[in-house]
Amino acid sequence: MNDPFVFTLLLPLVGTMLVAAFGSTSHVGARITALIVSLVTLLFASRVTLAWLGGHPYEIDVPWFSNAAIDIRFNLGLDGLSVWMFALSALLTVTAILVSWEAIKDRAALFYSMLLLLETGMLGCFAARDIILFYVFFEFTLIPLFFLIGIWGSEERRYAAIKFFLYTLAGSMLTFLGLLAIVLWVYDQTGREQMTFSIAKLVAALGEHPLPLNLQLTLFVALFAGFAIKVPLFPLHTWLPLAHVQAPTAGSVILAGILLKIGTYGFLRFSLPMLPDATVTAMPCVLVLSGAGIIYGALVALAQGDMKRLIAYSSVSHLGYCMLGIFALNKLGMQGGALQMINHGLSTGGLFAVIGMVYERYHTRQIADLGGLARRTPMLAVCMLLFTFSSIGLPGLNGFAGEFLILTGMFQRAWSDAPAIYQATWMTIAVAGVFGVVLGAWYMLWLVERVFFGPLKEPGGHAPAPAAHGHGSHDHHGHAAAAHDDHSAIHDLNFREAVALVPLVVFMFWIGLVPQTFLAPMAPELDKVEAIVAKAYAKHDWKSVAKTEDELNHRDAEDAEKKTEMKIVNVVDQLPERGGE
Amino acid sequence: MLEVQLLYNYLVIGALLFGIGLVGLLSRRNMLIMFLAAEMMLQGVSLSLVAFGRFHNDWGGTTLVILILTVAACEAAILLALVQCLFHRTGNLDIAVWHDLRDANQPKFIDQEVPGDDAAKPEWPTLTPAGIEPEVDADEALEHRIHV
Amino acid sequence: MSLDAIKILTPELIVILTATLIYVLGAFLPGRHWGRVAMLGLIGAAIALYCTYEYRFWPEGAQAPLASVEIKGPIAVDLFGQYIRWLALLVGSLFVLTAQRPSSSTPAAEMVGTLLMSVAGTMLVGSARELGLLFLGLELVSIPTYVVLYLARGDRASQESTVKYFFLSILSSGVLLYGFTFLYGLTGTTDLVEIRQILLAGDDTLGAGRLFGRLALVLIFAGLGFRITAVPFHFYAPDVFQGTSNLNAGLLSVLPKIVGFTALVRLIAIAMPGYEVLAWRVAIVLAVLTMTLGNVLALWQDNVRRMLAYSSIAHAGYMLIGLAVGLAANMEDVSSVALFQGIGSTIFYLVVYGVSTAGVFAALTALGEPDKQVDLLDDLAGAGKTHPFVAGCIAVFMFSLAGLPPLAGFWGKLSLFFSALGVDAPTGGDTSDLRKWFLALAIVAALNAAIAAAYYLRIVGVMYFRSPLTTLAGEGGRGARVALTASVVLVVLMGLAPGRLQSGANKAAQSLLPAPATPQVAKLP
Amino acid sequence: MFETKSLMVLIPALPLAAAIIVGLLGRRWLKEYSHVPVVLALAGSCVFSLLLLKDISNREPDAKQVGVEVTHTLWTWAAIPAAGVTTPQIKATPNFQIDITLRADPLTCMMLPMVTFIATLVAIYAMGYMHGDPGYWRFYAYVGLFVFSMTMLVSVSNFALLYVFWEAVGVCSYLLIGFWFEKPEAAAAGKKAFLVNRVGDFGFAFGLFLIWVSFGTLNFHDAGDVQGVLGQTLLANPARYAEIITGSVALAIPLLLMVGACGKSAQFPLHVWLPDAMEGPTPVSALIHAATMVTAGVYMVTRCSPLFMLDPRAQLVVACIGGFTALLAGLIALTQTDLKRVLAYSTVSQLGYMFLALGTGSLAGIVAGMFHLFTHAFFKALLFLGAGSVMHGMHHIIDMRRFSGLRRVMPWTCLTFLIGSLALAGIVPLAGFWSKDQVLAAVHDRAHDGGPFVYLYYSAVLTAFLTAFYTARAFFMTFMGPLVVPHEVGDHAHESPPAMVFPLVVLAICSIFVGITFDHSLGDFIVRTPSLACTLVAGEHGLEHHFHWDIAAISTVVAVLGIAIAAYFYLGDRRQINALTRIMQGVRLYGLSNRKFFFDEIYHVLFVLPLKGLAALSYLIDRWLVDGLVNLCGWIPRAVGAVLRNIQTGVVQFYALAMVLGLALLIGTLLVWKVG
Repeated sequence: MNDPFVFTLLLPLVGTMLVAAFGSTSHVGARITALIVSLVTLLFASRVTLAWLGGHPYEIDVPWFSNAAIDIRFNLGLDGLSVWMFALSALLTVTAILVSWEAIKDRAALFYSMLLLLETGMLGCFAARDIILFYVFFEFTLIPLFFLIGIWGSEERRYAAIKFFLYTLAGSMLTFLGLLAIVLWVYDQTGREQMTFSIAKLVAALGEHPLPLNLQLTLFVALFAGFAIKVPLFPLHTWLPLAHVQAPTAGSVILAGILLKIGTYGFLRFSLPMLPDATVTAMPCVLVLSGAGIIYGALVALAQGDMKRLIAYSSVSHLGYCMLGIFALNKLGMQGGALQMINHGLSTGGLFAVIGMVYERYHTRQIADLGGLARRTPMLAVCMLLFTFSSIGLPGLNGFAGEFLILTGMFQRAWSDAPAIYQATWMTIAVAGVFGVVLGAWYMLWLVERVFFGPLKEPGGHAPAPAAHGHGSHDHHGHAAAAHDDHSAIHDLNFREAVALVPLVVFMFWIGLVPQTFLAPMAPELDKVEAIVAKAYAKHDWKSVAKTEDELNHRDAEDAEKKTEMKIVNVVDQLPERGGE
Repeated sequence: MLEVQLLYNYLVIGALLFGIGLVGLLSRRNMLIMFLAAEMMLQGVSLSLVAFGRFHNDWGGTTLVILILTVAACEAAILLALVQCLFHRTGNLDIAVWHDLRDANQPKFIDQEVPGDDAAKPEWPTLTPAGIEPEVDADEALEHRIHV
Repeated sequence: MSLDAIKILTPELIVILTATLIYVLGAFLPGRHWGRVAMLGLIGAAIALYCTYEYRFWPEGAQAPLASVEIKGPIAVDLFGQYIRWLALLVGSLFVLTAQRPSSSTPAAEMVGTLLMSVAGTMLVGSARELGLLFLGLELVSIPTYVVLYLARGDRASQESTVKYFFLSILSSGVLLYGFTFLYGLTGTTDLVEIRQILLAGDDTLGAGRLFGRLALVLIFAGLGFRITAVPFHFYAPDVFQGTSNLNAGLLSVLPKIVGFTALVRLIAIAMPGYEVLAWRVAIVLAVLTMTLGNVLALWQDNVRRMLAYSSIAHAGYMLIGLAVGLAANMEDVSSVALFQGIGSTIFYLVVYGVSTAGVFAALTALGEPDKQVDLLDDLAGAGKTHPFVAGCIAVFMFSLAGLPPLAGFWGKLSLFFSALGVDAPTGGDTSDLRKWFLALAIVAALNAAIAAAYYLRIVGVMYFRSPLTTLAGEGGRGARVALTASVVLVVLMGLAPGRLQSGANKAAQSLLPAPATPQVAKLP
Repeated sequence: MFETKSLMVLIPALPLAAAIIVGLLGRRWLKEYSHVPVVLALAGSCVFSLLLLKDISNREPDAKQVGVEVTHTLWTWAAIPAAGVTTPQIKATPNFQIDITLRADPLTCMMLPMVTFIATLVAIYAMGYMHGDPGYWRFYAYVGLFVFSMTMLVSVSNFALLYVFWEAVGVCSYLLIGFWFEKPEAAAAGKKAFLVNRVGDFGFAFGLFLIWVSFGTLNFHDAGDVQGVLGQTLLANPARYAEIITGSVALAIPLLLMVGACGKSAQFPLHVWLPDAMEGPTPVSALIHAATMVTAGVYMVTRCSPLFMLDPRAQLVVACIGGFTALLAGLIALTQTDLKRVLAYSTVSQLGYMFLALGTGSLAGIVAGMFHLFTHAFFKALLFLGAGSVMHGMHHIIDMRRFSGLRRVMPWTCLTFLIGSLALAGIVPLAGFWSKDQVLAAVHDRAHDGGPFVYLYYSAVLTAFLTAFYTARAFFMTFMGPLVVPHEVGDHAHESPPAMVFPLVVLAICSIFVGITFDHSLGDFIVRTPSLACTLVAGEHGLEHHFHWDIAAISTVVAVLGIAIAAYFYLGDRRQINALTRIMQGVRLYGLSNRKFFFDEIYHVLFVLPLKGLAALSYLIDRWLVDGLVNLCGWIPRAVGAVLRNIQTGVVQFYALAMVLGLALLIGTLLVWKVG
């Protein structure tokens, strides 16, 4: 089985052992092994991605837990939705390792092995074509991140790690039930031979025998619980800022870069194709939530004093855009949403890396303590500016491509083909989306201005004598003698840090200038999902279903005992065993 | 029809025995007495078993009874060894003494003094002649009831 | 019992003989290596079990598949019995390994001997097909436990735990026996298979109608409820676990559960066909109460063993789900196949739970030292740094017990949720209310799993995130480390390749009932 | 010698290449020579623009084509087939196709040479002005980037890409305004400029979406069977416009585009950022905030004139905004003491003029607007560069009260500044006169049929007077009167080096001759742009020129009057002006004008503070309400546990009792339940 897929997934696992072996003595050994392993995994991942793009995809389909009744297969394969996220996961792991080169000193072996375990989880999650395999990797990513945040985080790391773990686990338990119910329903409808778990077969089967609406709604709420927490959608986002602020830089880069996208990926992979009618019924509600998320995330980001918390809330706002795009349920919106998933990974991953580098130098994340760093570290300021422009959606960079498609899609949905009763609300959501862009520019540029521009102010060392400030006249020739004692050692971007950031910048420009190269591979898969949903949207009559917002709210699903009628068949286990196991 | 009626009589008695044993186990605090009560429950069971055996004209019931007796004997042996060690540690046979293992926030079990017969004659406060050391009643020291 | 019945019982006999040998020799020869002798005994028993399983000693006529009907006598050598006996041997050997270095005050020989006795008891219950032998097996597990509890540490706490367990145990066995009486009274025979046929035949000789049967059912549920720490009968567990040593706590959390669930399956699911409607309702109520109470109270505990006691109560609740599904699906006019999925998942969960718990307590023993064992959660603080391997194993066990995917616990929960969601009442009958009950059960189980993760994470958090307060000696003995490694390897293996074990459990469940070709007879009036 | 399509690509490519070269190599290698690649690139693209102008001007439009245009597609930016807009007008479900396509038509060919010519001069000027600044290479990289974005903005043929370079130009102005980032005011001004532009783009984006939803495409030109918004097919029969966008949409699209234009060209509601943008280096102000970027709004409105023609109310709104801004800026400029702020407000005022001209809705008006844009670029750049050389000499002090009588010290700057001021005031031979005359003529023609245009005409004339007054005031206060030099300068106030004076002279010459030479020829050339050539805009008889003697007379009288009054006040001993100022301060008018009608404070109170308050409030909500709810869910199990803990009392008999009660309960249910 020289299938590169197996190598891509097995390598990080083998890497964990290697790191534990080499790294036990000093953190130098650990980080070098980890870097080598992640680079080789990146090589294999790109080989698999290019092979898929080249038209002859690799895939593995091995029975894992299958007997006469159940057929859970170790089924890996890429497709439109997951190809870019697969490659991005491998890339961001390399960045994460490079960024935590000096930062992590104690128990480095454990740190790097946890990082590599996390990479396996992510790669597996996007490549899984089997429901149970997806769920196994979906939950598997929790454990390494729990340790990453818990051991190497900052002050409140323990509370953050446990809250993050429990919050996501509670949601995903309900998603687990939902997925099982779907499998059982398909099993019942297709004549009870063997229970299939492969996503493609399930979608096809659900195409022929769709679930009844009220059952679909229950399952949608169950899936919504797990994925909406992961995204995080507006009311369920409170774990994110806590986890981000307390996580080490590498943890934040990967958490923001990849793990949040598993939520939106889940929606695109499971909720939309398998439960189309429920998606359409829940659409107004989710749109309101994501619209509110955009504005709310931006506003709260405005009021932050801690850099990481500000970026965390900005991700709440940006992922609000992704959800807006996906739940606009038209081609434009969905392609924009899918593209925005990648863009957000690059820009926010980069932002967290830069903030990590600032933290490495000044050991503070408070905006008030810093000022005018552009003079001390110009290259770092240039990178920060680049990532900021990408995240506020400056044209020419990747942020704009995604956001423009999403907002056009949403406007088109709200203006031309929205049902009468919802036209007003969807228009306000479209306006909120565009206004979110303005707010985004405000708090990001305000952050850059306070930290990187203005007179040089460093924590500890006294601020240098400010340059003479007459109105209109300024001294731009020589600089006031800056007597900062202990900060002379602060160095600008060194080679390692540059190598960590350069690939992100290259991809940002590439997506910004020619997004078509990234949209084209995603198109076929997204169009299939869009076709299913469009059919459901067409035959949906809007007036009858007045969906109350709280009924759909995830928290009820979590607490209330759900008493909805569900016709699910039992598991028939063939009596006499045909042939040996 | 006699058979069934006879059976019911036995069953009733068996049930009564079982009930009394159960109540005994719950109410009494002396470990030996509790064990005896438990044995009484088993006797009730045995009686019912024999009655059913007689009714069904099958020896299954009686074999089970013999098994029960043997097991009861083993338990008796173990109990006696156990009680001997416990008595060695606390000096009395009271089961209520053993309540140290409990949930963290539970208060200590205080043995409320049941107002005994001496409540009838109230002790009026008497002036003790100056200089004489009041003699301390031995029973007061023990915080537990003597006759258990 | 004919000669071949004795042949079938050779494994149990070997274990008991080893135990007696150890008792006798222990009295004369000082020295503390009785653990190794015990292991020899268990290995011998395993070989014997393998032989009997391979029918080499079988009377020629009995080449037919393990249909237990032909063999008269109390032994039911069906696949289910074999499954339980193998599990007993596996868990038994883990505990015997952990018991290699008992504390200085405990007499080594007696400790190991009694341990072997309870393992033999479990094996007996596994293969019992008759009320008498079943009761004997149950007592053969309880009585050695009194002795083991007392021998643990000789201080006031262990004595208190012994006396508490003693009295509550004799109360529950009394209740259980009273249940047996009514079962015997109803049918006139003590053989379970014959009881099933008589009840299926449904001629009510006693004229007492359903009363005796339902009384027997409830009393048996109560009696065995004590063994598996179902809620109203769970009170002893936290106190007894706190009082005794880590080894005994492990013993108490695994063996009684195996015995309890085997007896429940044999008695209620198989031997009392007419009473399912009441049975599954009782099972569901017990399951919900047990899960919730177990998880909710575990959040507050600071003592490691008390927390693990409540965790074992919670897991009893999860296993009751499988039983409830087995009972609900076993109604006459439904294809009795569903029964196996329910009970199959319980048995599978039993294995996963047994191995994980044995592993955790082996690890706790390994961390402590013979005379000063790990008690409070704070003792474990910083174990991640000081004892990385053992702490890593405890973390794996905690994640497995919490039901996180890559490990065995996840597949246990998967099969339980599957059977709960997939329950299908009689095609004719009204499926709606049954469905609703089991959907609610599944959701409560899912929420409980989330709550459970809270205290499992707390243990992992204490080990990895805090700096060590007290120095953990870590001389629990090489045996404990071997047991620990064995169970962690088993848990990970079962996690990665659960296929064979799950289908094994299902087939074991199927073998409980003779081929479903038995005539479907009308229900009792 | 170059083929048209390669010209179109070369013009933006050169500055981009230069910007990249200086950006990468400037810091270590080029250092003080980093101006060389940029100046050469700008000069090169200026020559190519002229070649393109010649090439396009001698192309004759054939019969059926409306106007002259050449389009050249580079690559597909994004293509989503059948993205689906289901409106009755659009038959097939259009696919969302955005290609990077450049276009060359008379309008672009007019803008390109202007932008590149002025950029080259400013680059040369900056060699002297920015000499010795540590960020020298960074300045030229940004200038190169800016010219690339501006040239692309003008020559791109798709609304989406127009939006792209609309924001790219905004970013370059952000970078250049905040060039000296150590100065907190500069950083804040940069951020303010970008945010106000973003607010403008907010409206512009909605205009875009409306166009996409109504037309099914964002292209100007026709691509394959897809009819471009300003494509030949639609322009050929403009009646279909009324069919495609009707009623409120016809009003909404132009107004939303106008909001974008206001943001970019600093018109009334969004004008606050331009005066603060003076924090940047003066060459930046000259290039970006006088000549090129601010004119992008005017260019866009001209480009989309067919859309504006649909609804007369839209034209009126544009005109009113233009007129009002002109008047407002004029009043503010009266009392400004900072020379650059005066020029900034005069730019806002002149832009108001251009929008007023565009708002008249006649072809003559549009052409007048563009012509005024063309001339204004030259003399306003001249004035800014003059102010720059004054600052260069006065050790970066630009407060007019600190110095006077500089004519002796800087003769060349004084002369060129005089020519610029006269041109701005609109004195006869100079450029300003001709373009302002055409604007006033257009407004006058429209004012014939009464209505609001009459008042707009009067306000335009008043603004002309104010312009003359404050320009003259600035000139007299700076260059006339006794020689006073701020103490920081000491004795070495000097004339600027030749590198700075040469552009001044060139621009002065242009300010003189540009007006006369291009009075009619520019109009005839622009009219051949497709959007202007269509009958909807041009009407039946196209453009005819006739010189309005009466308006010329009025404007000249008004200009001379303005200069005379300024001379009366500011020459000599200024007693009268001080008295007048005191009166004005008494009646609070002076403060009103000097403090820029308090717009900054109003916006701060109306928008900034409420949003910050809301932000703090929502953070509070997030911490307490939303997080509280989540913690509540987390707390419920613990609460239940706290209650249930009490049953574990530790007493054996209690346990036994509980067990028996449980059993009793079970037996009770089976007796009662009678089920099964």
